[in-house]
Amino acid sequence: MKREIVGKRAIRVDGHSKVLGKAEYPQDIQKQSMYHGKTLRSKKPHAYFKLNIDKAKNLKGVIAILTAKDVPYNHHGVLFKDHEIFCTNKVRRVGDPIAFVVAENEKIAKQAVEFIEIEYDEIPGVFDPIKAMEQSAPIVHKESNILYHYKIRKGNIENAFKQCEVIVENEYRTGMVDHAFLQPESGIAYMDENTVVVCASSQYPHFDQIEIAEALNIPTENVRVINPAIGGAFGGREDITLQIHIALATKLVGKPVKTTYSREESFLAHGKRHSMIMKYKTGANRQGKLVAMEANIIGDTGAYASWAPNVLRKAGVHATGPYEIPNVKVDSYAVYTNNPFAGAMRGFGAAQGPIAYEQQIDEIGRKLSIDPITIRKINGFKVGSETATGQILEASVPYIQCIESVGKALGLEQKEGIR
Amino acid sequence: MSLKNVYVAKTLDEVLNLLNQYGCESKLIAGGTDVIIQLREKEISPKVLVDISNLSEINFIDESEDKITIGACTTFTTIAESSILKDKLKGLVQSAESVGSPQIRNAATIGGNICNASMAADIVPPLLALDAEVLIESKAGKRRILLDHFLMGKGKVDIKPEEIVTAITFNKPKNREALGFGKLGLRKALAIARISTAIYLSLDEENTCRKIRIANGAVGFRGMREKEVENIFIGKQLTEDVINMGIEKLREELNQRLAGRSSAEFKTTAIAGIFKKALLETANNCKE
Amino acid sequence: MKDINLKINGKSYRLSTNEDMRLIDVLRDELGLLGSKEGCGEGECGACTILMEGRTVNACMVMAFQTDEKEIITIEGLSNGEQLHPIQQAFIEIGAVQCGFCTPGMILSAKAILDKDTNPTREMIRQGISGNLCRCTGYAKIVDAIELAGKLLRNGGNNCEA
Amino acid sequence: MKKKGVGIGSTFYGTGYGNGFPDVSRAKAVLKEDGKVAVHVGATEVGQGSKTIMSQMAAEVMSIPLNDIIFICEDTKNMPDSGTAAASRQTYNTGNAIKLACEDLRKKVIENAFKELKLNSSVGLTLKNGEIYLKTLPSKNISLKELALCLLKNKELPLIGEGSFTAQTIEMDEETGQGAPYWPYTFNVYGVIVEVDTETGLIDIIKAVCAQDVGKAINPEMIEGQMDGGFAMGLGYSIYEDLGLKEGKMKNKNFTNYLIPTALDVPELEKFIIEDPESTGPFGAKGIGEPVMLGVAPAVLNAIYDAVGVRITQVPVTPDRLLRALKEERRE
Repeated sequence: MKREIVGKRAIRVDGHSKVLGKAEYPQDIQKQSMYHGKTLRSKKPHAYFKLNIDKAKNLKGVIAILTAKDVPYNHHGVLFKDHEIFCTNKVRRVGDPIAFVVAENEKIAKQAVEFIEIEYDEIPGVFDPIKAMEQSAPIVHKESNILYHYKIRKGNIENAFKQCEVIVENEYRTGMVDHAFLQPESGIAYMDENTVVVCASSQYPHFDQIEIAEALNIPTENVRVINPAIGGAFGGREDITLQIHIALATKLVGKPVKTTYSREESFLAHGKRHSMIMKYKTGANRQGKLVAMEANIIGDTGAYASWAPNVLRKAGVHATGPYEIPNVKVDSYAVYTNNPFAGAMRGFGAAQGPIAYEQQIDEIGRKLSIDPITIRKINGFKVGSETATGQILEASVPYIQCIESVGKALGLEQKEGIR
Repeated sequence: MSLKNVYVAKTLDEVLNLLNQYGCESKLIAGGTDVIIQLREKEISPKVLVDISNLSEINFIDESEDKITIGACTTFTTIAESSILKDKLKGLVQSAESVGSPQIRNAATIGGNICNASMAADIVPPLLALDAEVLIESKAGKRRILLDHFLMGKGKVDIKPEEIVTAITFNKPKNREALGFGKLGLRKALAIARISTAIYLSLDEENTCRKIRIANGAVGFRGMREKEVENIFIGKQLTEDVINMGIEKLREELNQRLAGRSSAEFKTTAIAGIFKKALLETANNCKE
Repeated sequence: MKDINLKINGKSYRLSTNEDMRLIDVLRDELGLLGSKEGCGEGECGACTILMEGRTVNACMVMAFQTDEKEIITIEGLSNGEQLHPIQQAFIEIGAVQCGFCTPGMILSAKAILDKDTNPTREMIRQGISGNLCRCTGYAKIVDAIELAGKLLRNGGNNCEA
Repeated sequence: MKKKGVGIGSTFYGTGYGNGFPDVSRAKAVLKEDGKVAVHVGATEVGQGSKTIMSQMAAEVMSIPLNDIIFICEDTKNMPDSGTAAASRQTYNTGNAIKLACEDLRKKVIENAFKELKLNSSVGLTLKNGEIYLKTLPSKNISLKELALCLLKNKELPLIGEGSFTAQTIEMDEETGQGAPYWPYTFNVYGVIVEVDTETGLIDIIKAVCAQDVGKAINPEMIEGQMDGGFAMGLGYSIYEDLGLKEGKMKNKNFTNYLIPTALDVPELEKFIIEDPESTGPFGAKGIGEPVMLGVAPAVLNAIYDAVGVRITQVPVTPDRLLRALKEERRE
């Protein structure tokens, strides 16, 4: 069927306001007689603490200081409610929110945060996910630090490796990284009769609505979330950051409350891409056909679960790369540590694996004197291929076409072997 | 906030009077690219800020028969675009071009870069290699001091609260003399120097090194002359062997200086490529 | 308080400012010129780029009192009502906008490039916007847009088909 | 010494929440009194362009100009839940929901038109270019605008089309991991040529190519924009970005030292949009928001190996990490 609009270029519908500088991001929203909020965050990765807010409260211009006891339901999280909105007596990472100052202006709010006295009683932390998996490791939450374990068992991996002409083994590591979207978190909340209205950048306003309502212990329909223009997200606006803080504050003080993070606070507030340690063993026959693959993947989710089970599941499902491999064994783990928490970020568990599986296949090719394009064409998914989870790719599988386009553009088509 | 008063100075006299009056309670601000961050991080908390960015008296590049003098309030953009500084002083232009970004170069000044005394200050190694002098004024009078003596340590310079740096001056390169520069940053713009190097070289017709001054940045607590390395080159032809000997000496120096730092291994390795490239470019420029 | 006179987008202002205010604070909080964005507060991201005396600076790296007697152009000063400046037009035409947070600063850096030379090389354009971080576009379409804007300006018109 | 090398990074990516979790998108299309169509959908525009491409889909189904689509996606008060703007799922999932909602509205429009046109039935009626007409006798027609006015008069507005789409995924077996966890899968391949300075450890990308499977491109220009952006982010992941994490503390938590690529660091990217329509996708489309960055890092790492013969097993490949690896290789 001939299409009129789909498939054609079209002027971006939000382009006009953006080039004029008129697109309204949360930091651009001003309300009459609004207050400003500022968060006190943990400076220690693992510690019990005691708080004294008296001095800060008496500072002129301070309206309120919210702490754990001001939150009707002090838990949130996308999968498990393992975040406290304000930590009660223990922090699990640097950057954990502890209190939220509401003041007449930003300057006073900042000063009041500095006036809050906090006494830390540090306890041993764990920062290496492999150590965190050991019995003796400091426990970040309750029971084990191992939050999730995903398995693939397909074919017979022991037998298959015996039949391989070449086997490549290596360990790969990726670090945590930040989304670094250009617009730091900002939000403003106000009351509209009985409804708490929260304007903040979010990837999923309906979920924020539920989490805000739960924390405030009010009906969902009494929370309204407005998404103004959003300055990039890349997964970093999946987990809630300031939305509950400003909602609680406006409900308490009755006036609009706004907060805007500095770049540094933005780094402290939102999740990161999981760092992963990936042990791979890959085997192929003489013709370069992949026969067996074993992968052990450990993902560091830091102090909170966020999306970790889903991320490590995605890492496990995608561990083979876009290749048909009949015998596969995968174990992927999500592990708590006292590092910054990791959550959703572009790739969602499928961004780390390629660093391993794509070097593995090159290495296999090199040992067999098969060039990188050919080795991928031999093994790559085609229509009808079966994935490591037994799923049939029944249509729209242009992997080979993608490889050929790139190979041709780089002049690699005829290249015989790599060094 | 302790900031009580701010002044936009229009003349140098005005600045000298204000400095005399407020002394250590005052802070000069020109391009602001360091001062504003320090203010916001509460690293400094002056009562008085004096803006000197409008002082045309100290915003100039002046060429006399044997000297070049650059006013302290000259921006990096002006230095990068200067017709006086190109060719033989290309190293100075390159170091100015390597500062931050267009926005930062449009604001930040040579005087500010020197007085901020960061170990990685981009303009410092070339000026050290030029054996530049710093001109300083106060109500009490003027003085000059070698930049090498002016820089005391990380963030520390030899200046009194009532003084202002007004200019930097150095000798013009003569025939078969030139200044070169090299920098290793982790990206191609907005990059803080991980290593920077500057070389002032004088070659005779036989390619023999008559004079050489080498200065590095980001490999010590301040920009530093490398006199031990210079001694390797003086009086010798710039052969592959001599260059390699120089590099070995340079590595020894860095190894000692950076001992115990996590960056030591990297910097002592990577300096070789940066230094060699800058040296060869400078040598070529001498001959042109 | 410190009184300052300045000209923004052709309009003269007399303002009473706090000593510790930056230009970005004056633009956004005092004058409601919200097109200039603050992305880092330390001169690294360029989202607050404005033109001061014809040159780009980061509005977070200028104290308000330093702008006394200065002429400033912000994103709000580029268009003529709803009539877009050729650079703005080119950004839309090429698809150089994604989240849009870097866009105002980017457009002002583009203006500084094209004010100097309406036919810059791609390398000159990349140099000219090297102080403006963008996390969405990978810069390619921004470079394309600035090239197109140069062409529009050379042709003296606003017609994108030109 | 500078050494060149070429490398490939090829990946696949399964869309959506996955693993049998109900991945539902809802949409509502409403005929307004001026003949325009409002699309209400809880799909967030984060910069990726969802507002534009989804408006295109709606305009296509309704056969009206893009400007006649009013896209509403900002307020929980007036939009249905369409799931998160993540997992590269909006184009596929919410795109499908919008298509269904608009098809529903289109059907309702035609049903109402036959009454207004006083025909026997809606058979043979079509909607094109904002007009409903009888294919066999085009003079029997009514514009969407006129129809809307009639309906307004008869108090039959608003006319609402609704759509809901749930992706098909199957939960995996806990012991064997067997199942159909995601759909659809999207493919991405990068190729780069790097130049490695073995003295400084700096890496320069001198050529970069990307082929992106898209199913069917809804807006090719915006796909290119995503590819360019994914490439830049992948490049940052490969060689620049490092939080400097030590004992749980980030050393690099501002833009001075958390280095993302500048305009001078990102080379031009040669882009191939590969179309192979996905039968369950809206107009054949698949999501590409995440896939576009996945192949960059492995391509760079493989190219480094090709250039210097050393496997770097850790990202980012900073100059000091690369020099250390070269040194170790020489020792061995």
